[in-house]
Amino acid sequence: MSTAAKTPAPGPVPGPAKNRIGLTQADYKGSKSTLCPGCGHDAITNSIVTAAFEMGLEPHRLAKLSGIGCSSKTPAYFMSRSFAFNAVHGRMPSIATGVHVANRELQLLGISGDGDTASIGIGQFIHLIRRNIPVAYLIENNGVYGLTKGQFSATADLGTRAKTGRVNEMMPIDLCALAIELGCGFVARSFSGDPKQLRPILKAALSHRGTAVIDILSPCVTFNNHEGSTKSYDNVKEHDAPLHDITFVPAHEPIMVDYAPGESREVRLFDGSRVTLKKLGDDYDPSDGMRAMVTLRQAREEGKFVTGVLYANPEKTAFDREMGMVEQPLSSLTLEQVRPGREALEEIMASLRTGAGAPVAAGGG
Amino acid sequence: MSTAAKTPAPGPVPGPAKNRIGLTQADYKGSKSTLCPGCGHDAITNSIVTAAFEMGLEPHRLAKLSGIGCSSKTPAYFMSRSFAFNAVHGRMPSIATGVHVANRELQLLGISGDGDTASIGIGQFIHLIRRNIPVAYLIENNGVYGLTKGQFSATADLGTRAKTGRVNEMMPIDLCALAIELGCGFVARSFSGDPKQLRPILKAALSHRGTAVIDILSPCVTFNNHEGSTKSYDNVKEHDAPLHDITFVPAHEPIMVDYAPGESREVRLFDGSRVTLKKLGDDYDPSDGMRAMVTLRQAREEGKFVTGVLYANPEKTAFDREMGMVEQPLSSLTLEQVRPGREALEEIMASLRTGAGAPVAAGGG
Amino acid sequence: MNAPTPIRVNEFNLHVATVNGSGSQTANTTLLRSIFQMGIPVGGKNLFPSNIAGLPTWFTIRVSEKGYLARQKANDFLVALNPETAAADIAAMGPGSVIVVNEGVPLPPVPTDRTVHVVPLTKLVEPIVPDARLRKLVVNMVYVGVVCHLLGIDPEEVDRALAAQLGRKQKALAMNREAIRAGLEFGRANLAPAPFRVERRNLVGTKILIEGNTAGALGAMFGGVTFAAWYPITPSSSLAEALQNYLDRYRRDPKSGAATFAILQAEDEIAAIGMVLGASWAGARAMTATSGPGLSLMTEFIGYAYYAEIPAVIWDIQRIGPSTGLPTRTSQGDLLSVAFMSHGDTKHVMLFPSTVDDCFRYGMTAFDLADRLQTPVFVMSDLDLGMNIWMSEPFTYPEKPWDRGKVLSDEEIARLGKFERYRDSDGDGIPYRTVPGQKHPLAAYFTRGSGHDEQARYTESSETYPRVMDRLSKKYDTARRLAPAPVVDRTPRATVGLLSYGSTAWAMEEARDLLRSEGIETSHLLLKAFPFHPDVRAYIESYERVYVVEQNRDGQMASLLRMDMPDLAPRFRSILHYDGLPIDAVTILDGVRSGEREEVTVR
Amino acid sequence: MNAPTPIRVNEFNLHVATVNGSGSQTANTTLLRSIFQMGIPVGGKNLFPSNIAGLPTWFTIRVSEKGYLARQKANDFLVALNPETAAADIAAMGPGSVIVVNEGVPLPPVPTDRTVHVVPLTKLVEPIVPDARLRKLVVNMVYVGVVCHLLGIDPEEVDRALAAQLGRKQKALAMNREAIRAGLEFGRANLAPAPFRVERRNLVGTKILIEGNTAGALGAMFGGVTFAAWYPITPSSSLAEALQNYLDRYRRDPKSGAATFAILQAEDEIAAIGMVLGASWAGARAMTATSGPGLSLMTEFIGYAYYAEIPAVIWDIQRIGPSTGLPTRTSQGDLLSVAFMSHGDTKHVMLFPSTVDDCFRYGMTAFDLADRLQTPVFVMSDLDLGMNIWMSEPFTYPEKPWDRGKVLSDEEIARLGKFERYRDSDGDGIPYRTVPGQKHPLAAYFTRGSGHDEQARYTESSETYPRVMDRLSKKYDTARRLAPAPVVDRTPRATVGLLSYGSTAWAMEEARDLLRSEGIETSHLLLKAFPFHPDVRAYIESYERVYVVEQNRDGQMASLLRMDMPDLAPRFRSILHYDGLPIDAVTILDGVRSGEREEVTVR
Ligand SMILES: Cc1ncc(C[n+]2csc(CCOP(=O)(O)OP(=O)(O)O)c2C)c(N)n1
Ligand SMILES: Cc1ncc(C[n+]2csc(CCOP(=O)(O)OP(=O)(O)O)c2C)c(N)n1
Ligand code: SF4
Ligand code: SF4
Ligand SMILES: [Mg+2]
Ligand SMILES: [Mg+2]
Repeated sequence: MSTAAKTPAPGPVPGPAKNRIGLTQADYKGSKSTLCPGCGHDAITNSIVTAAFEMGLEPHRLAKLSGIGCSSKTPAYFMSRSFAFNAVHGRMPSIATGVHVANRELQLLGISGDGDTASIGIGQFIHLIRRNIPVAYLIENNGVYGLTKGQFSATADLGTRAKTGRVNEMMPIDLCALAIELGCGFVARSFSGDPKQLRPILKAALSHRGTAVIDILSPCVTFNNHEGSTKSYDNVKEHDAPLHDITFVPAHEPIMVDYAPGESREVRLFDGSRVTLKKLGDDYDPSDGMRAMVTLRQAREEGKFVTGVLYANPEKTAFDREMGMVEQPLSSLTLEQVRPGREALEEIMASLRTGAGAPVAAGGG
Repeated sequence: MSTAAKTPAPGPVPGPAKNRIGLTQADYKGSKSTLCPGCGHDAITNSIVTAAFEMGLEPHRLAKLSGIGCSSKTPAYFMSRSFAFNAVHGRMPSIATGVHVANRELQLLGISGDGDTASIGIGQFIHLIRRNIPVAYLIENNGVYGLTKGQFSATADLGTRAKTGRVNEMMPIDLCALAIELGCGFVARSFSGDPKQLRPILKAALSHRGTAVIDILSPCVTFNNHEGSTKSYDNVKEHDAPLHDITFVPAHEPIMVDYAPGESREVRLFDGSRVTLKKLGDDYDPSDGMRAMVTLRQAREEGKFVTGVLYANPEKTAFDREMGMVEQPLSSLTLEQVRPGREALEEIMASLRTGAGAPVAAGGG
Repeated sequence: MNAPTPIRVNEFNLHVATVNGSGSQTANTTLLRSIFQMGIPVGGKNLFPSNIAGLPTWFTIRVSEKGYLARQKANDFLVALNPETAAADIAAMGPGSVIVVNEGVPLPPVPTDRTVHVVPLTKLVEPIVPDARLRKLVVNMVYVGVVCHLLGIDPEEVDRALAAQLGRKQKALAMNREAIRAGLEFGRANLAPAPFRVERRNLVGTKILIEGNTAGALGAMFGGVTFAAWYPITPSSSLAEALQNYLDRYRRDPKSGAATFAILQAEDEIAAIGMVLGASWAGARAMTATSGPGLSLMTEFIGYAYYAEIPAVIWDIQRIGPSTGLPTRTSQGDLLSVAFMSHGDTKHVMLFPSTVDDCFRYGMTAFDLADRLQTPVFVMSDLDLGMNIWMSEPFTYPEKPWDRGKVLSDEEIARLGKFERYRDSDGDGIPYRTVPGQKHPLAAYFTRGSGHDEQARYTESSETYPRVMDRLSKKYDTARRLAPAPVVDRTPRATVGLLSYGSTAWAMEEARDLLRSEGIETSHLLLKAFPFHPDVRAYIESYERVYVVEQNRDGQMASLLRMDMPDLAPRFRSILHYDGLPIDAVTILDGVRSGEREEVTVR
Repeated sequence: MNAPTPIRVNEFNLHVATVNGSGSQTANTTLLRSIFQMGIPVGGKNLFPSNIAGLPTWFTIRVSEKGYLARQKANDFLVALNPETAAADIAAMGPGSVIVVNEGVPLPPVPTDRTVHVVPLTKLVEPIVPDARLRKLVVNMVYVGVVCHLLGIDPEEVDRALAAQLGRKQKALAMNREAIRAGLEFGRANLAPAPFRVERRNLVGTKILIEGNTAGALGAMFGGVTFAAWYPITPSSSLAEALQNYLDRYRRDPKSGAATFAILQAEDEIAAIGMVLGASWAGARAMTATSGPGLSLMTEFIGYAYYAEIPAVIWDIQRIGPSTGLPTRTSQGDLLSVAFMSHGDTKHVMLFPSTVDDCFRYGMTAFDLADRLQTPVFVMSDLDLGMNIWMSEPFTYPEKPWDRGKVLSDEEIARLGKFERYRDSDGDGIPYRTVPGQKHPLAAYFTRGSGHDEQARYTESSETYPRVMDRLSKKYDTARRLAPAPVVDRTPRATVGLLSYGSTAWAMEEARDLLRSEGIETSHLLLKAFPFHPDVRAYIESYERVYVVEQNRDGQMASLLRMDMPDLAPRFRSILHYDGLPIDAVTILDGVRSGEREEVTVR
């Protein structure tokens, strides 16, 4: 697997292009998305499809994992030939841990949202990173709870206003800085509308033998776009009134950008607000964790989002090596391999008869 | 309250010394400890008693909060005149949040352990800091689950060996670095056996109007002291055998140190292992978060524990101000203050009759 | 045009099929309210998917001058705007029904005894709305006009209803008015009125239209809530959000304008209930609102609150589980898990509102009970009651002050000379508590989830532990008398007893009339609380067969009744409905019918 | 010396009162095992506090050639080492009892019909152990010597038992031997033998001594566990730790020495169960072990596993709740919360081991059932069974292979040409599953806790949802027949039926003999699983009164029985014990006696 990323995508050939394992891009698609037209999450889904196709991933060797939210629904919208586990809210990391231990040959792609990860799920997120479970962990970050209609998540920017009119009073959690502080071996940030940047990052993450975190800014069409917002979507503004119906979700084109490494680019979100993306230059050295932390803090002070691979340490020992497990997936072990023989039971019974095996101590709370 | 820290402790007077509110040190004591003789946690308890006495805290204005563990039991061993809430495992921060909002005049002292905070409780810990709830949050950090007999916690050092013989394979979580990254307004680290350093830190923390985190290295007599440990307690070593009885807990003197700012001091723990404490110098400027992060990372690389106040930002807006609550504690509001009048109900009924109050939208997951 | 059917007045269902995100709420509310304003009882049910935009959604208005507001299986009037579901939607319409379809929506073959009107809604809106994107929204107003004509709704009322909603938004008002007029005129010019219509009545008076969640929020406000912590989850979010809106407006200090409350959006439900317990322990009136998954996460803390005896109000707006289940479908499926929530011997108090008025009153009652009993009190609402629009008499202002329960002041402690947190001094199993911050040296106590004695001291004693547990049981028995009594409606000649609770009451009322018309006389007990009030037993004793009607698979209330009255256990029969849609009268009718038939054959 | 009492042989209780952390385990185990080695049935119960050192602890050895191993209220022989509890410990001793106290322990006035031996234990150990700190530990061996003399335990056996434990640790062995000898000699020189003694028998044969948790771990190992995730909590930790130790030793690949398993200490119980579900879904045999608070935290995921149909084995080593409760006391109090754990309509499978042999066998059975039924299976053990030392026949090697349940291979899918994850193809309600990693294009499916159809596709359909839920109910009925059948012991002349489960079985056996000696003949049903096997109903039908004996306050099993058999509900009577100590025979005897007396008076 870990070499897959290096295989170049095949050039155009007659008929639908096929990748190294003879599949077409269509083979990596899923069922029709039920997200709002223009949702950043759908753009990410497309990048995943392309990246997986270009890498020539074997669908049956990949498992899609997610929590709960609009973002967490997206695994249904790509790679329908792969197994998927849509868990409960915020607990996908523990599922990923179990799946990996049971079958270390499976490649894990985790999809989460900012609410799913930074609010309810921050604890499991941290322990996933600490264990360095090999999973490409995507956060489709829109700063709100989309599926429950736009409340703030723990990554909402200070001072933004929700559709309800409420203003967020708290500092956002920077999931990348957090991951780096926790020693995560691969940490990147990107933007849903920048497939050129996102695709290679996805490939690198999928090839990393440890937890790889990608925090992806992914605008929410619906809940950053409302009357009363200080900076409402202009051409809607004139007709503010009809939008009075809060159940109305106007159609939008996804926001796309295309800019070079080292450059900055201001992006206008659906509600007219602006974020400045700053792409790390080719000169940036992602092997220095301290440097990465400094870069993030500085950008934060400048009010910018740095995008790109912030930190990468491929050397980190993979979790399965730590566990000293057999090469073969535990899930495929036969009864003979896992049931000790009669002599083992006899040996144990003998020790229990004589007391040679000291009993476990009592105590605790 | 917030000026209390500045009041100097009264000099010796005839009879048991009294503090500014006329209480003796005994008035700040609790019931007899049931911890193991020599446990670091008891030393911390003593520092709390002295600090509270010297500050002249009013017992009824302070609430003791804790989770579950040997550490979390200690609120029973000091200030028995104060209310206490010994919560469930790892969830004390949410209790603290509720208590503060209900009565903003209460001073909150939270006692937790490394398992209670870094393992099961890391999520609530993070969100407590993010909300900046005013609580002096102490982690009595011994790297193990004492009460359940010595399993590793998420702050256990890489490579240490447990009484069971198992070796820890994971990086410890640095709770101070984490707190600073999350923008905590007061972050300190100390050692249970260094009351000279710990007391002033406790006073400062209790006077901080926001979340104040103190990570206190607090050795566990019992579960870092066992046969088979590579570096077992010498004068026990000769008689290793009798210690075969794993239910035996030999008595120990608590480990105490006394050294000057700027210096380093090596401390021998119960199991003979050594940690090097490095006290921040008086020249250290705790107002610079970035500097603090760098200091921690460097010390980590040198294999040292920096102690002292790592970061302090008293300017951080307190949570209750954010909430725009009345000055008076919510808990003391009268029915008249909290039940709107008849006219209010009539106004609302009218709007519901005509539909002028738009209904809430349906949707979500 | 097919053979004219007899005209039905003020008794029919109007069903609008569309997709969510298309912004039909203003349109549907306008229709609902204009009929309401004509003095005719109405109810509105929104059947929506668990996503934000683009999936099928239905809004059903029940018009009933008899005042029936439960769901019915069959609809009489359909507005089919969603091409994807049109075929099924239309196929579901019965003889004599009227169907309005948007031009372009594919039409399946329709039997001639249904009337189909194809209306060029989109064409009609084009001249009115230049912006194509907005047409998608305003087009909804065109069908309002069409329906208004077909059902004979007074255009004046439609206009009033619209104005009330759009208020000062003149631009919007104008645009929407035009759209409605366009639909109205097209109807007048081309469409024959429907065989059922609305006619002005005087049956509404000062009544209001409101969702249960809004009512619950109002109740909490007048009950003096000071703290709420919540985590968003459908269908409970709208309760917390309504609470926030009303408190922002009506709960500010007259002088400073500062808030006399705090509402916190927690990071999850474990934190939400933790905050509630902390706040309640410290003296606040604290509550949370949640649904299935959130409830499950609160399990550990609920056990703590039971044992440490901390008041808490938890609104469970039930959706259908297990697990994530169908987040936007209704159910009464959480009873058994709530009744015994958390490990060890635990028993919890549940209230069952069946009307928006109950929601309002229990919004207060729940706090009084929680404070009085010092234990968590669960208000078991559901999606149908909580998120749909119900007609109700206006709520009446509470005459009683609140009950904060047994709280000892410093003065009282001084008088008594002692304070024992967990002592049963009154023989009702309920101890006294103090509030953190009290100055008296004896007031402080240590709260814990581990073993404790009457003085709240830690103990592992095998004498003390059962003594405390037995007192908790005694307290629970006290709850039977303190909690709301059931509403019993006995019919002299009744052969069978019926029993229901919560939102099922609406279909029950209708079903009993149907049964009567078939000559089956019934009595009914409407449960309001668990543990059961003594009256419940008395009722069961007087009927050989008691049909327990509920909206879950496992007959959860029937199980609770059997556990509580083993000697009467054989009498209970279950009538169950659990497809996620609100229960209807016919389901109950059929259940009782077949049940009684069996009885006959058995004998 | 007081009047000689008749000598009792091999039927008495030896009670050692000390403080924890003093290291008396080796001493007590030595005593227990030396008697065991003399061919006499023994059991050892450790009553310890919820802290690490310095609080009162008791170890009780029951010596019973009749083979009774349940707890008894009264003790015959006391070793009082703890000054703090000495007064109470001694006061609890009855006439004819023998009491050994360490010199210096304050002596209350003791009636003359108790024999008190004051022994200078500490003095005796001084010459043997120079290091003062270590004396505290070795002193325990002195009372071993004293007791050995008073009860007539064969010193050879004492030495063997000690050697077995200390193994190669020569220094230790020597020191401890000396200490024992010192005690023995002091006894011989100064103390008259006790009126009850041990005499060699041949009743032990190849039997073993083991804790239930160790037995459960062994069962899991031979059942082929491949993954376990856990979070430390008393009294379940020792199961996970024993599992780790045995797997480390016996589950390594012969060639590479690599582990054929993985055990993870999770960050909490939510993560532990999540890991178990992930691993199980991916094809591992996955389990966890926990107790009350941890169980409550697993609630949300358990509902998911029920609805998404994922196998999982959860050992609940019950301690007494609610909440933190008494972490080191036993209970059977989690039944109701487990049976309906998590919101919505859920029903779970529980197994009730009552012996260490059950623990061993259910360690395997639970996996087979979970895989077969594709649902969580709870093994409801408790602290008494799990952490105390029980005598048992050696465990027998499993003759049957494991049952991984309905898993479709790629070949089978190819043959069938289709795969539907949630289709009931066999009529037993159990669908087929595939395992992630399978290559066949049709093998993959989407697992979710939200509404799904037979093909595992998302749906909110009101037809599909109840269909899937009904299948789950059918599957649950299948479980009745697959789960272990109860053990029924019918007595021809029995007038009353008894029913128990779990560790209560031991006191029950003894109680039935007592009842018989009083002329009350009883039958007994030992429950092994929930949902109830058809045999249970048959048994209840044959007795007018069935006493359900359990260790909780609320009669939780009785409630489950009443819910399951409404028509028989009136027959159940509860006998309850819930003080945190293991139930004893007399409690049952009294319960039945008074129950039967009532019956008579009623008639
Ligand atoms: C335990 C639990 N609590 C609450 C919910 C309701 N809920 C569904 S999605 C969601 C938030 C999703 O936010 P995010 O992860 O940011 O995803 P997004 O929709 O923004 O992509 C919540 C709170 C739930 N499903 N489960
Ligand atoms: C939900 C839950 N899981 C597990 C436990 C068991 N438990 C009690 S204390 C403890 C760990 C305490 O470790 P720490 O916080 O470091 O405190 P220490 O004893 O080391 O001071 C655990 C796991 C519990 N009480 N509740
Ligand atoms: S609500 Fe926001 S996040 Fe959810 S689908 Fe719509 S645009 Fe995307
Ligand atoms: S076990 Fe360790 S942490 Fe617990 S009381 Fe003993 S020394 Fe302290
Ligand atoms: Mg989001
Ligand atoms: Mg610890």
